[in-house]
Amino acid sequence: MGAEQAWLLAAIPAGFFLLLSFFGRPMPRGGDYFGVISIGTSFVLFFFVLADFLDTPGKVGPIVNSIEWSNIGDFHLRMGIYIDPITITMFGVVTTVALMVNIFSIGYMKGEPRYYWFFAVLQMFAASMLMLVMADNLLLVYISWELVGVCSFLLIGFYWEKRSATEAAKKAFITTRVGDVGLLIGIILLFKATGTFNIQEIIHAAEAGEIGQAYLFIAVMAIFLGCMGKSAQVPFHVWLPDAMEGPTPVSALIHAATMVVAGVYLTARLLPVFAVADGALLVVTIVGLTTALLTGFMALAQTDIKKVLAYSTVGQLGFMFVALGAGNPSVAMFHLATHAFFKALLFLGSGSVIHATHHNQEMDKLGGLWKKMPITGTTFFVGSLALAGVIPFAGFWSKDEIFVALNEAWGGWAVLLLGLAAVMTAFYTTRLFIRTFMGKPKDEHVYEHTHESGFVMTGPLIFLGILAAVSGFVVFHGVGKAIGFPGGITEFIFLEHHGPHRYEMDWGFAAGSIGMATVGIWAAAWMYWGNSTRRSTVLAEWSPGLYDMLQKKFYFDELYQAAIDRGVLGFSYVVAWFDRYVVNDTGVDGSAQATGFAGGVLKYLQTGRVPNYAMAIALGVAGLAVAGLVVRG
Amino acid sequence: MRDYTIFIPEYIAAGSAVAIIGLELFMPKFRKDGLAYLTALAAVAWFVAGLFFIGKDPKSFQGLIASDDFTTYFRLLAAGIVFVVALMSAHYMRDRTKTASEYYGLMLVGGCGMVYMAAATELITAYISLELLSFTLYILVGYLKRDNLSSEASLKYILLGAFSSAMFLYGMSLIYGVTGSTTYAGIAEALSGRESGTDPAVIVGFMLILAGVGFKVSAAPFHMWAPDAYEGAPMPVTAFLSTLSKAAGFALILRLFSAAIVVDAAEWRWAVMVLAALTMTMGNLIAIQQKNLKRLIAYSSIGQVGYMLITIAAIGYGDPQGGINATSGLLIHIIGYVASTLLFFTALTAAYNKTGRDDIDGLKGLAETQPFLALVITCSLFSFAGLPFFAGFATKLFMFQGATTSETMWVVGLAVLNSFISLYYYLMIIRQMYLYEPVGETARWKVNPVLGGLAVALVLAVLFIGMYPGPAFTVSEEAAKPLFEPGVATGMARVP
Amino acid sequence: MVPLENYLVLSAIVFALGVYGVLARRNAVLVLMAIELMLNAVSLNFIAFAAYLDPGKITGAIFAVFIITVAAAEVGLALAIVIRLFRNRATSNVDEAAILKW
Amino acid sequence: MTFDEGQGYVVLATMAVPLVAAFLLVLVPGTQKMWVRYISAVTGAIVCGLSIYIFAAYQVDGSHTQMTLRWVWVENTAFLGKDGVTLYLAVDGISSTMALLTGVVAFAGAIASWKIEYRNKDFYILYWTLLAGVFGTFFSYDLFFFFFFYELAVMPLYLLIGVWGSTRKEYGAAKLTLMLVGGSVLIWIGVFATFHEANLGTFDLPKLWAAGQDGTLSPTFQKTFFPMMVIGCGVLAALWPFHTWSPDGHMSAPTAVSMVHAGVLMKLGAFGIIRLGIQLMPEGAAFWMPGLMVLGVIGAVYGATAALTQRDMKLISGYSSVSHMGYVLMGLATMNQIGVTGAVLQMFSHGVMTALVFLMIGAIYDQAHTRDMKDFGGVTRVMPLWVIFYTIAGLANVGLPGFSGFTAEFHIFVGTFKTYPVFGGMAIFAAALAAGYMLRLFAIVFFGPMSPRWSDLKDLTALERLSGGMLIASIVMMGVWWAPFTDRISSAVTLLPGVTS
Repeated sequence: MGAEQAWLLAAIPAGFFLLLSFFGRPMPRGGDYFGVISIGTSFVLFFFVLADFLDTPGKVGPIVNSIEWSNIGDFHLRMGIYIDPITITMFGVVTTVALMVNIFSIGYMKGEPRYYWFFAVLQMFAASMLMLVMADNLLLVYISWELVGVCSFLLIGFYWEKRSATEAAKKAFITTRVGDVGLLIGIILLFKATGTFNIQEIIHAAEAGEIGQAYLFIAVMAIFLGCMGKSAQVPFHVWLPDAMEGPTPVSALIHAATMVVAGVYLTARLLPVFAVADGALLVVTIVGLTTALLTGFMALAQTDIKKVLAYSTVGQLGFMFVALGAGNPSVAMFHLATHAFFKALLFLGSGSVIHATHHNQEMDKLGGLWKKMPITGTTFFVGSLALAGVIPFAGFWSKDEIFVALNEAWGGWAVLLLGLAAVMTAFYTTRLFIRTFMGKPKDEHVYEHTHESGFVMTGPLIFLGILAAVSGFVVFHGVGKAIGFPGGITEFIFLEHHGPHRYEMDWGFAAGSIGMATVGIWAAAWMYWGNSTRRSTVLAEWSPGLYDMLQKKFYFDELYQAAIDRGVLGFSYVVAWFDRYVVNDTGVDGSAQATGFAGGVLKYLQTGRVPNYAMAIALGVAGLAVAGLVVRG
Repeated sequence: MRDYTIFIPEYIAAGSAVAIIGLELFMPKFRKDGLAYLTALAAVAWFVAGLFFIGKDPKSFQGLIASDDFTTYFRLLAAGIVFVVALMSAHYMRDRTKTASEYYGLMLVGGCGMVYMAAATELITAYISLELLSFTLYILVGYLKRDNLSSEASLKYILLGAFSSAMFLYGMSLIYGVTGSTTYAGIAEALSGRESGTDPAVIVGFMLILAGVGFKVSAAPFHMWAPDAYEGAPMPVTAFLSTLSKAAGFALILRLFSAAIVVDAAEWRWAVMVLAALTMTMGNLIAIQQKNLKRLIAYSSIGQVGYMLITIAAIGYGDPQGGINATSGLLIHIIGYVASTLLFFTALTAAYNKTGRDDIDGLKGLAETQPFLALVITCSLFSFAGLPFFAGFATKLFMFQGATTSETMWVVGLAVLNSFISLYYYLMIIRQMYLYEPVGETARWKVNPVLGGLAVALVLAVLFIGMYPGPAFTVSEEAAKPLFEPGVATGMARVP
Repeated sequence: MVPLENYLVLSAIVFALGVYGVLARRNAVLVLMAIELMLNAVSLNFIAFAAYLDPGKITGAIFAVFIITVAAAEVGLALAIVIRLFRNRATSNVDEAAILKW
Repeated sequence: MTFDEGQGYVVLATMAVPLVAAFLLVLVPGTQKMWVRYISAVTGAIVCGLSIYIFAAYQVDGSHTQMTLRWVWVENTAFLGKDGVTLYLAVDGISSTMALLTGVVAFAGAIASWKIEYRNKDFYILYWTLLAGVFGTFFSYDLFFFFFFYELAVMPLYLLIGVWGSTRKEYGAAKLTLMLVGGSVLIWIGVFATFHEANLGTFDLPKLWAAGQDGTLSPTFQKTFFPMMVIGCGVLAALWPFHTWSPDGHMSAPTAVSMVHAGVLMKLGAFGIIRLGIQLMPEGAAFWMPGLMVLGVIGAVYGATAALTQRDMKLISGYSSVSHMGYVLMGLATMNQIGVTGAVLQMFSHGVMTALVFLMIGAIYDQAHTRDMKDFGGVTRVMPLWVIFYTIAGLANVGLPGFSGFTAEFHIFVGTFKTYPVFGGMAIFAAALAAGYMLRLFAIVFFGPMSPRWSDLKDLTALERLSGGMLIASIVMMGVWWAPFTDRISSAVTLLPGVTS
């Protein structure tokens, strides 16, 4: 199979989605094996595509395949696929994580209602996500973008009997939708300027300077708005923690590894355009930095395992945007991939914990679980190290690269800020791990009933654990070469005019990175090791206000709620009132009533008395005659 | 030349009238509904006789009365109306009066009056035929002697009728004074021969004439007798009033205005337009507030008169071709309007014979107890409102189109707006029939077969005209043409 | 010879009086009388015009004859109706014959 | 008889079959309720089949108007010259699409009304009369018959809503009927004026269009009467601020009537704007289109905003119809190919998805006798299929890719951005609000804990599944593979005067 047929990667899960959603219910075990088969096929096909891609003459040249979709006059719309290293990377990430999550879910979701439906939507998601990353035009990107959003909506709201799940799903969809307004505007603005939706043509046009600076900036920022929404960047970050209401495998797949990185992907894809627009990259950097910092703070005070991970995800996405802001898509994609593996691992690990403890995800009730769940504990430990950025785990390499790129692009101040975020990452990761797996159990009852999960769940954990440990090494030229790439990741993914760039270890930055990780880990260990209640509440005691603010996540939710209630809904009430009472009752019914009223008044002219009638005749004649004499006389 | 043959159809009608009155005189026990059927038979004979005059060369009787397609049109119309109203009256009158022969006889005579109003080409003849029709109507309206409302209606009608015919006469006298002639041809010749400049006597004369004919067709502000007379009159007479009397009024107006005074159209066309606007607005606005069906239809028909008057104004504004356009529009609408009105009253009479109520609430739940009548009434109301499938749509559209000139455009717009207002009160009636449960007896009842058959025939007619207006329109055009061609109708070469 | 205008003015005055009578009188019979006045004014007009303007000098006179005839019939009919009303309601006041209104 | 003439009879049949059905039903005794249903179902199937044929057989590369049938009705009489009034039926790309819409919705509505027990004979008579009017309007190339059928489509609504409706039905029915007829008042006036001004003695639309384009209808005239035509038609298309019949009327109307009304009838208004506005008075259109654009945008934003806080499910759909028809008007007002094509796409899209929404609301209202969202919750437990259908309709409403709503809105947005970027942005914002009100409805009605009061609600019946399935098929077809639609529509749009590429 050639890479031109890569659309099969998306088509196969889509087909299985139809199969499962129509016929899944009566199938034995809800057809969960079809889920694995479906994604498994895509996973296998991915290697064919990869092989073919690497085999193509001229090596990393993009592969294009498109067909005409519709014609309106001279507006020709073509839909197709565009395969380049970024796409390949995303293929790898998506198919791998999706496969793991599918397998994991067989164990995790066992016995849930609507079991088949869960797998059906997973297939739908995989199909849309794969389509998103291979689309050659922004329209198809937008289509897939919305479809993954809907899958996310459906899966967050999977436990729809719970109000909170429903509300979270709604919030996720609407929040991203607000960003999508920008995305669609941006896409159409670019179309207006270039007359095409094709990404490559747009990039060429932008680089050729065919689009005015201000116009381009607005268009790019509009698109970036969509990316921010999808990737939960401040101030759109509020939906992602709430999205943890969904089943944990979903959090792993959609809200950590794949869908939320769509924003990063799209920005990376359009980075040449961003680069042309003055100031766009600075905005990207600032948004990324702000997000990384703020969510770092927010994660500090969370007690829900998944919420901590959610904030961490947002923060890591911020890291990726910082990388993009530095004009370096290869690093961003690198971090995207490593993050996908270790964060999926962490989520699945936490899923394993939650499953084992019968849906308990409060750190305050857990603790000491390593003994009970050795595999989960170990893999979680690996994942935590990767997230904290401990050498030589995957997260270290990618994060280190970001610092290097950032320094090159914007200088020291940015590095310092991001460093602070990195410290906090290490801190809350350690805190999470210690409070969940170490120390003494805080709730004996929960502890008693805990047991290690079956292989169907631990297997994916182990696989991802390995990836989390080693996937960082692809940064090295030799490693990349060994598995068939032209070289390390930065030699594989690059912007055309930047050219490939061979990785060199920068020991200064590496030392800094190690230091930051150490500081964070040490601080957390100091506070939480050994159930020391005195130390763990040190912040709360020192400044209750600050602690409260952290716990309330800087009041973003409250602010938004107020804005929606007072602003949008208030406006809606005003409009509805206006429509009822002004337009309808006064305007429409009013004119009807006025007509009726006129009739009611006029009818009293009809007094029933002959002299009055005669008077009317006489006056009529007189009036006509006088008017006639005046007009004509 | 005195060609008495041109009156043969009217001989039949009038002769039948005498015969019917005589029949009851000599056979007082004769079935009262039988009289109605005899009248209908006479009307058929009248109609058939009239058919022979279609397309014949126009003839004139001493320059007083013209027999041409225009006359024939109204001849057939009169026969048709008398036929339907006579059948409609059969049970109604049988149940309410001891003697009915005068009723039917007068109806035939009134029909003759209408024919002569259409045929008259001279003022005295026009006046006499107008009074011939009016007198029969005065009596018919008050025919239910012991009925308070009937006699009150009759009194009002005759007092105001006499008053307005005095106005009419005064106007005629002024025109006679200016032109020295009472024939339409003479008037037209004299008016066109005048030196330039406007004669106040002409203006005042025109306005008085307008008041006279306006009264006849119940144009505002000369309309006030109509609602009272309609409400007080026996139900079939209301039908007679709203169809035959209106059509007759327009017949007179058309011939008089297009043949005699069109040459001075600038003096009266604006006034007709104003009257049209006033009439339709008054009629429709007040109709909204009515509770009694007959009264409501009175106002509704006043509204219709408003629409029709626009065509008269359009004749004043147009060239001969424009006149033909407007007149054929008016004539086809008269067909549609007459058919719909007769349909409505046929159904209403049937309902009234059963329920004895003529207010809107009396129709409550009719769709349950008598779905056929409800359907028929709905058809007729939709036709009034000008909704498609029914005669009203096509005829009103053609009429307005014919009446559209640059000057009358605004009244046409107002008319369309008014016909929209009218839909509201038609819906009020439909609402009573379909949306509410019947009060009291809910069992289904049967419609008298004569009325039922009549209703079916009229529905078919209304549908036919509505869906395929071609034939009716051709007839109307043929009837309109004589008015605008030099010849008998005008008695002279047309003055540009 | 008396000028035409005199007849016309007289006729107009009589007509106006008639109109006034119709408007002001409440008794149906008196209203009828007023209408007769109006008709007489019209007849006067016709005859005057016929005498002064019409070369044939006859049409107006014929018209007047017809008016008189019709008026007679009209009054006869109207009186019958007034009597009818009087029988039903014991009044001939036109203001009281006002059940039909609005 | 050429092939095209033969196809003309297909067009005639599509319009006439509902009429024949209505006539047949008059003859069927009212007590034979099943016969009434069978006749209606068969009629629906035939009509649907014929309309699919019309859509499929339309030659994209062929001449502008196809399947022509001309019968002279009245000519050479008074003001009518040659071809004065002709029964001139034909289709172009736009009307073939609309015919498909009507056929599908008509069939869906006919079988959705299966459960009507109360005087179902009368119901179906009126229903088929209405549809004959709709088809006739879409096919008419003669101004007289255009208007004839236009009015015919409005006429039965009063009784359909008044007798078989719910919730303040008298008020809703009267308001809806009066407002719609009030709109047609303006069209009447426009018709008279046009006929008079063109002075051709014919109601033949192509000739009048030619007159409009070659200046026989003077620019002043066009500028004067264009607003009349557009507002007149616009009332039916829920043009702001003449839209208030939409929420109330839909709230009152029975299921099938809501389906047909929102699904098809509102499209007549927009179709009228194309036929009597853009094609008849291009100069007027060029002058007034910015105004229509403003009203369209207001409608789009306003409808969506007002829908955010409604509680009655039908009111939400009523207001969302206002919003979506606002998009249609915007698309028309862009006067460029993509925008106008998008407008017609949206007409189709809104038609099928709103019909589906109303079908679903009807399905639950018949059992629960309430439409207040706050009464519901967790309905998914008892009516999963219902929820899925509704969700699809809702997501199409929101403009989700893969469903027809996106295809249409996307084209409209692109078209709007070409000339009015700011308005385009506002429209996209309104589309985000759509997500707000739809998801609010989902969250409240479908999800959450279920009240035991609803534990015996039944899921969709087989007929409702069939009916909804057809609509969903149309929604998905347009959402995924829209070339058949855009090909047909744009082949006609290209030839509209004043439309830029």
